[in-house]
Amino acid sequence: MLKFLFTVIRRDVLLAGRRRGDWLTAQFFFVMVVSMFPLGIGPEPGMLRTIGPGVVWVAALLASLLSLDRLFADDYRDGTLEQMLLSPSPIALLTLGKAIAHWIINGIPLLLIAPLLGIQFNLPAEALWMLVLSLAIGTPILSLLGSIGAALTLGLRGGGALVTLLIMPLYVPALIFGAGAVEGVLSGTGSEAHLSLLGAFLMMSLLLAPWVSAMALRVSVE
Amino acid sequence: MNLYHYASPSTFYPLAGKLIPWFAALAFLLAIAGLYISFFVAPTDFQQGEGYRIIFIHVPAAWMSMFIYVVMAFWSAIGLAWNTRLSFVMARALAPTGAMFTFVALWTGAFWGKPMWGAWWVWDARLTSELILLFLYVGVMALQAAIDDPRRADRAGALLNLVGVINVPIIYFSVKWWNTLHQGSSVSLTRAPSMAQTMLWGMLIMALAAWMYTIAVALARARTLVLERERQTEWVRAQLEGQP
Amino acid sequence: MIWNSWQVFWAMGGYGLYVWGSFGVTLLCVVAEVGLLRRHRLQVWRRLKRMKSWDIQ
Amino acid sequence: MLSANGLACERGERLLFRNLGFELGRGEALLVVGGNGRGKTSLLRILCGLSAPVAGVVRWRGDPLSKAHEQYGREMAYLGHANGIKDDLTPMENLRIAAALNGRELDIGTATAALERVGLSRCMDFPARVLSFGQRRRVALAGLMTAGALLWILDEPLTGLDVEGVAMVERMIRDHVVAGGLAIMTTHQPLALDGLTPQTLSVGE
Repeated sequence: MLKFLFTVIRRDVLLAGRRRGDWLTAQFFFVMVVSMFPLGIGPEPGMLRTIGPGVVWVAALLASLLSLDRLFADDYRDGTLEQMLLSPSPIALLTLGKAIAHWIINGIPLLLIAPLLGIQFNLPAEALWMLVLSLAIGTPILSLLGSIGAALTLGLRGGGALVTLLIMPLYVPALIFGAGAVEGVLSGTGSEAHLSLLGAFLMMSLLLAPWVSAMALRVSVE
Repeated sequence: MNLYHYASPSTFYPLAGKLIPWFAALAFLLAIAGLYISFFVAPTDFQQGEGYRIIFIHVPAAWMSMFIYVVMAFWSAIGLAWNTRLSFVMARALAPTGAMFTFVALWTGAFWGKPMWGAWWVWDARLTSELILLFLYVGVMALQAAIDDPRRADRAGALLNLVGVINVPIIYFSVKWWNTLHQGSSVSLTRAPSMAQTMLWGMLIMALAAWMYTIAVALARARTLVLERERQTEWVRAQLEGQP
Repeated sequence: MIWNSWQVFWAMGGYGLYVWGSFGVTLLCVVAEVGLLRRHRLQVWRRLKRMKSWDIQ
Repeated sequence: MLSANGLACERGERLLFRNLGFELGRGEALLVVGGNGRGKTSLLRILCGLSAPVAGVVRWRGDPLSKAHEQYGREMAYLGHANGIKDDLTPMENLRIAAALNGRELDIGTATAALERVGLSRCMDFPARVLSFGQRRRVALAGLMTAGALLWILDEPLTGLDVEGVAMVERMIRDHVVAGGLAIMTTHQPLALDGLTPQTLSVGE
């Protein structure tokens, strides 16, 4: 059981390592989107500090969506997805492994880049820590919920845009609690409540999303 | 198996055809009664003047937008559990009407907000949730439109619908939470200062009219869908002899 | 009767634009939905009839 | 061992076939025949459990496929139109990862032997991207051999192979069936199984 899960994760990480170009695209997308905001809004430090957490979080949503539509699509095209579906292990384990791998490949780099971007927005040190912490709890949610969208739109024309349309509304709670936690630090109102709600949402996604996306995969591959 | 009898498309089609005029008539009569109450019975509000009469459509539309999403999820769950095609058809037939009511709720919310808050749009918890609900409707319809195979479209839409319905309360809660932190508006659209008995009645009757309308329209849409999907069967070919 | 004349009724105590804007658009939506539904049904009906006359399943 | 009963399949409102059934035991092969678009591939996908039939049931060792996912996954190997080969991995990595996903350890020696048997001893360490279509098909066939499955379901196993490759596949299938395995396949090319006559199943009218 666990062995299968680890094999799926190792395989996807290995494949991402072989295709570093695709991987870098998503990371630079994140950096660039965030850097566009000061250019559009103006360099006033107080204003930047207010919008900073929200901007970084929204950019994280977009960056994870950018790489999501290929979560199953590549394996679907070359037939390896079929082979994995036919393996003796439960399909929910496959989708869970895929989502975890997506988080390792695309989520963890975001955590490392985010503080640098936070500095651009004049965030104080405690807020930077909170930003990383909230992203650490929040980005797995993005990968998990996103796997549902990726499975539903498998093999469809315009899959990428469609995934965004389907999944973005579901990201709303993660965005509110995640960006809210950082803002709680900035305004001094505390952020424990935000973090625990974000954690609860993560637990729920972890329990439900792999099952749903397994069902979605079955429907799409049929 | 009585239930399965009604779940068969060839039984459903003529039955729905007979029911639609009745529901449409009921919707019409109830709407007339509701409009009469909203304009001629309900008194002028001492705080908001005549502008508050918008709530006679705004509130029923907002109710409907949420109810319809839940009803869609109900049909989706039944379809996935028992593999009944008609349930998927019903879920699909409800979606555009639900989106329409969501749009109406947003539009009337804006038209109510302008004179009351001085802005067409405020990020009030209810309006924001309603907006996200509209996104959810659009998502389901876009997904179903993008898939050519009806079997896959039905199932994929149903799954998304169920995920959405689990998420709606969480989204609503999170938006409300966000709203209270950011000092939302003090006036709420649905908690009018004096919820008089007549106003409640007016809204209930309008909501009932909207229900009847929804049933009539959804049945009509489902009929067309059934016709398209069952086009190779004998009974559809026999139907085509008559008038549309 | 709370309205003295039609004029007063349409004015809605200064909120005419908002009240009628809301009710009008709602009516428009309902009419549009019913209209589109009917048109779609007729289109499907004609297409199926044509297909049947060609005897294509 | 494998039995199908009253299978029906629909593609986009069109009925492809219905009331299809057969019974396959150890040491037997089944050749599915029928023209283009008659649902051969759809039938094979139903048989391996990728898609559900509109009606009917497929049983493996007496259990419906929906209940036998785990066991069936271990004992059945499927080769579809797509090879199931990752272009960014070498043939060796492909074989070993595929085995690991199936819950088996595949040591380098066995994998090398299999790749040598399909004639790929010289390109074991190149990424599959640089291989030709036929060579990639051979990698998939090596995977089939190392899967140790009892039932083979092969969709057009001969496409893209040269004369020598075709002979190799024919030998593989024959050996597998003679050794007590089961095989179900479709093909547009004549298939000479050397003394073994498969049952045939015709799909579509």
